[in-house]
Amino acid sequence: MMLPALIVIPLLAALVACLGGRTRANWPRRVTVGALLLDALILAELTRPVPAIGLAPGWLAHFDAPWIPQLGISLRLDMDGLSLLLLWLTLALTLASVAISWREVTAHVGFFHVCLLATTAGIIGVFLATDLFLFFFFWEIMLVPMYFLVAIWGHERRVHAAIKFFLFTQGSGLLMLLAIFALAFVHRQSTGEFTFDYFKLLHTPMSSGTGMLLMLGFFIAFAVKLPVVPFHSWLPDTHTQAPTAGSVLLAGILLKTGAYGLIRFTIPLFPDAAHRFTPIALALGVLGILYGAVLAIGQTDMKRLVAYSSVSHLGFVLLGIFAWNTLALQGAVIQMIAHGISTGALFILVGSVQDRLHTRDLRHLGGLWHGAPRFSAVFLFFAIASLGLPGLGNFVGEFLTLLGTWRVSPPAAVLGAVGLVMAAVYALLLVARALLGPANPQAVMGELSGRHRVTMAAMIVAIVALGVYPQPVIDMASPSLLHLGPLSARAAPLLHLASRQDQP
Amino acid sequence: MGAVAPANAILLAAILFGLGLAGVLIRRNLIFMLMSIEVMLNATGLAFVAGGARWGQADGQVMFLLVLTLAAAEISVGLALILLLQTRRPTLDSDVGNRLKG
Amino acid sequence: MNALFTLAAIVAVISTTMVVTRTVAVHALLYLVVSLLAVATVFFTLGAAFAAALEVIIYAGAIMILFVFVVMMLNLDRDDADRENTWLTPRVWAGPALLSAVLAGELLYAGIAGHGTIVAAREVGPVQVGLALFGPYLLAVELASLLLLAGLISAYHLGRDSGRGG
Amino acid sequence: MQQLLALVPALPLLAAVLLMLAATRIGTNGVRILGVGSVALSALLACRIAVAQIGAGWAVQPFDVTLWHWMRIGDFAPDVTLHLDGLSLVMMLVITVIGFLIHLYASAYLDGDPGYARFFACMNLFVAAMLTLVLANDLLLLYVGWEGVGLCSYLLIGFWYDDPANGRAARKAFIVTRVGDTALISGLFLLATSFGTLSIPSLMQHATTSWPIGTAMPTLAAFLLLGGALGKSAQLPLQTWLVDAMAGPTPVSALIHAATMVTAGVYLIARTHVLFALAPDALLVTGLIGAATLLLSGASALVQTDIKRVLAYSTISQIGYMFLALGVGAWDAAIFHLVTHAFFKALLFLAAGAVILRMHHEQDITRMGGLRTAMPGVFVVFAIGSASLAALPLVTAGFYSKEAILGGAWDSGPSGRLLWCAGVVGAFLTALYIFRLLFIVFLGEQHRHPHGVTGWRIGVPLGVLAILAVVGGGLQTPALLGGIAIMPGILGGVFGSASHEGALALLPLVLASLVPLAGIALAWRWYGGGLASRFETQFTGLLLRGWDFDRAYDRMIVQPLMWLVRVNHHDIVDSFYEGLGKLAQRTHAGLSLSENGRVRWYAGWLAAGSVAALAIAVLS
Repeated sequence: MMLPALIVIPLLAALVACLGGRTRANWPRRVTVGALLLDALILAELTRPVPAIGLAPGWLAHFDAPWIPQLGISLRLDMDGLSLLLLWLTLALTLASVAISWREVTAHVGFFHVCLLATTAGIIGVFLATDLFLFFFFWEIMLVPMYFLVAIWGHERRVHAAIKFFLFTQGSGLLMLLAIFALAFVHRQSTGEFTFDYFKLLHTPMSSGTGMLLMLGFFIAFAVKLPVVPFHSWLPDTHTQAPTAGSVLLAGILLKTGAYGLIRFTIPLFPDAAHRFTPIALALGVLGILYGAVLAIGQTDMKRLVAYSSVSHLGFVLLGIFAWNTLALQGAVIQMIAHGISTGALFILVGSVQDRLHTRDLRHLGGLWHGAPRFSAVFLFFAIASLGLPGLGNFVGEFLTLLGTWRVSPPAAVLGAVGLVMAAVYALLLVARALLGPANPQAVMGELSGRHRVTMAAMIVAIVALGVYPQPVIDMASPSLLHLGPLSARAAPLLHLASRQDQP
Repeated sequence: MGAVAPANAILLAAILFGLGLAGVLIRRNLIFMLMSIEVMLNATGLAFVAGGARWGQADGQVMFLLVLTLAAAEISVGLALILLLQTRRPTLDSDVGNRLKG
Repeated sequence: MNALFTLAAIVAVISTTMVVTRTVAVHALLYLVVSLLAVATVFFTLGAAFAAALEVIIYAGAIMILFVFVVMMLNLDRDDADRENTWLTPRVWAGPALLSAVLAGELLYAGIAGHGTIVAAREVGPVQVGLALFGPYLLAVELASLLLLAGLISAYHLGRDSGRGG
Repeated sequence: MQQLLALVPALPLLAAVLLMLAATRIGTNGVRILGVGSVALSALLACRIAVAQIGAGWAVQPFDVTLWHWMRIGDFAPDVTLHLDGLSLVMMLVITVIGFLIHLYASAYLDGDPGYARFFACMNLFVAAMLTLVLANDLLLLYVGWEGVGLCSYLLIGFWYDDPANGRAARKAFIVTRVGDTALISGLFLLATSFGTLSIPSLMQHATTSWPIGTAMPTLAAFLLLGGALGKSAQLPLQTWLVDAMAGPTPVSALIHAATMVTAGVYLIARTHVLFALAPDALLVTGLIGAATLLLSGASALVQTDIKRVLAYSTISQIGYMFLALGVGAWDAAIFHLVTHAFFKALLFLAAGAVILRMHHEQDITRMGGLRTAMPGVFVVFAIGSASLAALPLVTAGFYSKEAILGGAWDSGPSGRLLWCAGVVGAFLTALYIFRLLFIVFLGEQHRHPHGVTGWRIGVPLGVLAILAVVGGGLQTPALLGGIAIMPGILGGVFGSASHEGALALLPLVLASLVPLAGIALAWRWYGGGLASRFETQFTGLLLRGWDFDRAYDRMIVQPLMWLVRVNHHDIVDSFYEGLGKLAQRTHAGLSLSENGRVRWYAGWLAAGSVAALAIAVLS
């Protein structure tokens, strides 16, 4: 019963926040924090070393209830280590979003927190659902409140951005819906049972052409979310226009649902098709890394720059997922978490610049260090984390990913490493243009407020911990990734051949 | 006395219809447009009557009667509208009344 | 009979052309009455005496009277006629006229090519029409009466507004 | 005692963190004590460990300290393990001791700077990162230190952030070295994929057992590691960042050039010398690059007018010596030269800093001159440093280390003889440019009067370093001159017992010792009277700009990239999607034109539609 509670609590809290938010501005905030903490408590209870009895190895919790039995649709939720990690990330970043919006959001406070909680609930659902229909349901649920977050509390071109976001994700989601239905029908043709149950749909026999088409349906949906070049173009606009909390949620968690989907659904459901797709996926990953970096170098809008850097970083995740070995997959998972923290933090910092100086334009900024050395030091820290300095979380992710990728395709790994050089260029340019230089009378900002400071400190600790001792994360994720073990073993002979040819 | 071929009446109807349509399209004054519509309706009625005459059935004239009713109703509302428009706006130019523009 | 038909048809076409091209509303209206009377004659030659009578009474009589009233109430004068002239340049009417001509041509073509043998018209008397009206078409008649009622009410409503001057 | 090894890098790291967090609360004195004290403690600890580990015949007892398991993914299990052997011991001592002297000096040099605490935080972090680099048992941990060093150099070069030029220099340093790092990390991928581990000892063992000499794999791996080393050690073709790095405060330059950072590349190759020994091609290239760098930057140093730029080119040139030594397999000579270079280069930089400080931050040597009388102490130590750099025979440390390198080159076959020639020419250039600098700055007419006096916190490090620059040669002397073998003893455990000294022929030794004298003599002839621009040819501009590498890179790499960035500023892919949107809008606009509210048009369209429909019905 704990799994549905994780989803229901934020929704109930949203209701409460909405009802009581008219009169007292702090009421929705407190309710939101309370609900998130309650969720965290439940999650802490679920984070135990011994899995519950009666579950398949690797799975930590399970819930099942009929929904539309005639169509084989049920309310099925399952949690494994990967979901658990991402749920922790979700709760932490949502909490951070609430904390940093405490002062920044003053309009429609109640509805803001309703949207925040509803998005969170949708995301939690996405990470837990193991019925494909239910998964799609949550997948769509998280979009709508996110749309409102951008469209109501965003910046100058918020409506344009929100619509773009919605169209991209909705359009790709429909592709996935088609693929889900097609998969269910294919499954019925071969077994006679009409079901959306993830575990039953695994190992559905199908022709290679069908498999490729369905795989692409899923892949594109997740690729848009991840985002993979050339489906990335909603992201810079949306990130730039979203309010700080929205950017944090988007960058920190929403993008991860794409990666999660690839790991959880695309590859296990269509291993052969996905495997045949590997060269293209690797190329897309590398393209994303380099293209995102090139674009990030050229930006003068801080938020846009960070957004393009996300495109670059998530290219590593795609590489890791399609490298077909545990190292790279672990790297991808760590990169997901580290990126969530570091980019989330950068968005928070940029957001506070925007909030105080009312500009994100690097051409008007500079010399912030003079007025706000602590703020600048923190900014510098996360910029450096983002360029992948060893000892911090992002490096572990990138290193493992590229190491795993090297086994499949050394050129892809080398090009990915070139992306690291470009990451240095854009991160340092960001630092130089925003923080360094002579004192700028138009850009004097005070230090961070108390809530910001605590949030930042927690994020710094998290990213350092991830960098120097990632083992807990690795241990937690490894059973989920071992699910893919047999696949990579199956893939191994082929890949071995490929890598033989590739290696000099 | 040679009987008239209804086919010829149909041809006449076609010509009258065309003329009426030309009137609707060419004229900008609402009064003239209404008149042209009358011509078109009349042409339609003629076609019905000719058809009825061809088969010796009453249905053609029944239809004409209905068309007539329609024309009467339409014209009464249309003229009332014209009067209303005239008092609101001192022109009967149909091109000016394009508030419904999308 | 054929000669009468031909004559009536020619009158109808000419007067209708005049309706479309006149600049003074009353002139056009008179031509329209002529056209309607010509069509009534055509009805007669087709053996539809009842329709011919209705055409004269209701169309040429009642409806045209409505028009006359309205045109009088509109106070159209010389200026309006001049304006009509300025609106009737070849540039304006060439296109629509061509379009209408094409449509009429198509209809004519369909009318000529459509049938094989030419059959004479057969007379249909008022009795037949009356039986049909209150037999199989009873519902249609009732609907038509409702339509007229609706027209009456709306015309009254609109006219009342216009009477107050909007 | 062995467990305390972790404290050596941990102390500066801890101090750096404390300085960052509590800078405002502890005051200048607190910062000074914390910043300098941590490195001092670290140095003491390093000495204590050295004493404990060095046994008979100067042999070092190697040991490992595993702090924690970094990660375990299947077979891939890098640990955070510190490894102490002769090589890392020498490096650790150099870093901590020289580092401490530089810190002490900096505490005076930076007095009154608003970023005092930030400066010491970065300096301490720098030392900590470098210590991590040299003590790492695992290439991955080494990479942590490697990049950490790069980061600190970035922070320190751009320390005076008010001037955007400093920021540019700092960025350049970081990015250029990162280009090399890409090669290094690719090498790491290659090694880890081949052997499933990155632990250096087991890597070396695997490599010797499974890779035959001269085959593709070890060569490729060695070249990739070499790429990383070239970047960090500012060798051709990645040397351009180091000269610009002079934008940082002088103690930073001293730290980068003497104790940390640029020596990292030399250390890396020495550390993985087993792998390089398997790849003769890579070794040859290493030597050639070293020789080329040595000559090219030595020539550039001849014409520079900025005191720090002369020294910067000199560093590049001297690191070239070390690469040359590595290229001929004279590992211990390279490390020996690294040590003596650390002594005299730190001395030169700090002395130059003292001059700069007292000349109101004036760095142009054409505006100096005749400082001998005003600053006799600094003159003496500068002269000692210059002599040591120029390898004045018998009395300086530089002489012995340079002889070790040239001797090693002489002994290693025909290609070695070629490199030997380059080394001798380089020695001549070295003597010429450094004494040119000395004569111009300290002799001749006095243009400006220096102000103030040189305090003890500046004087003591200079004195200590001057002594070291003289007696440092006593660590290893040729057989002809006593055959002291402290360095070979310490390093023997790592490199095996090298025995160059017995084979060293007298002729090259004498020849090589006379060359610096010739250089000094020429410098005296040209510049003995003080400022005189004798060495002016049409090449001067080219030399001044460091052979135009910067311009070439700008044309070939930076500008194309920036062009791409500019062209693609608005994301071509996005313009496709925006184009779709525009198309929809246009279509909408077009269609709404038809919706114009004019009833005649509607009727017209209706008629047109009827015409079309009828045409289909009738004509078909």
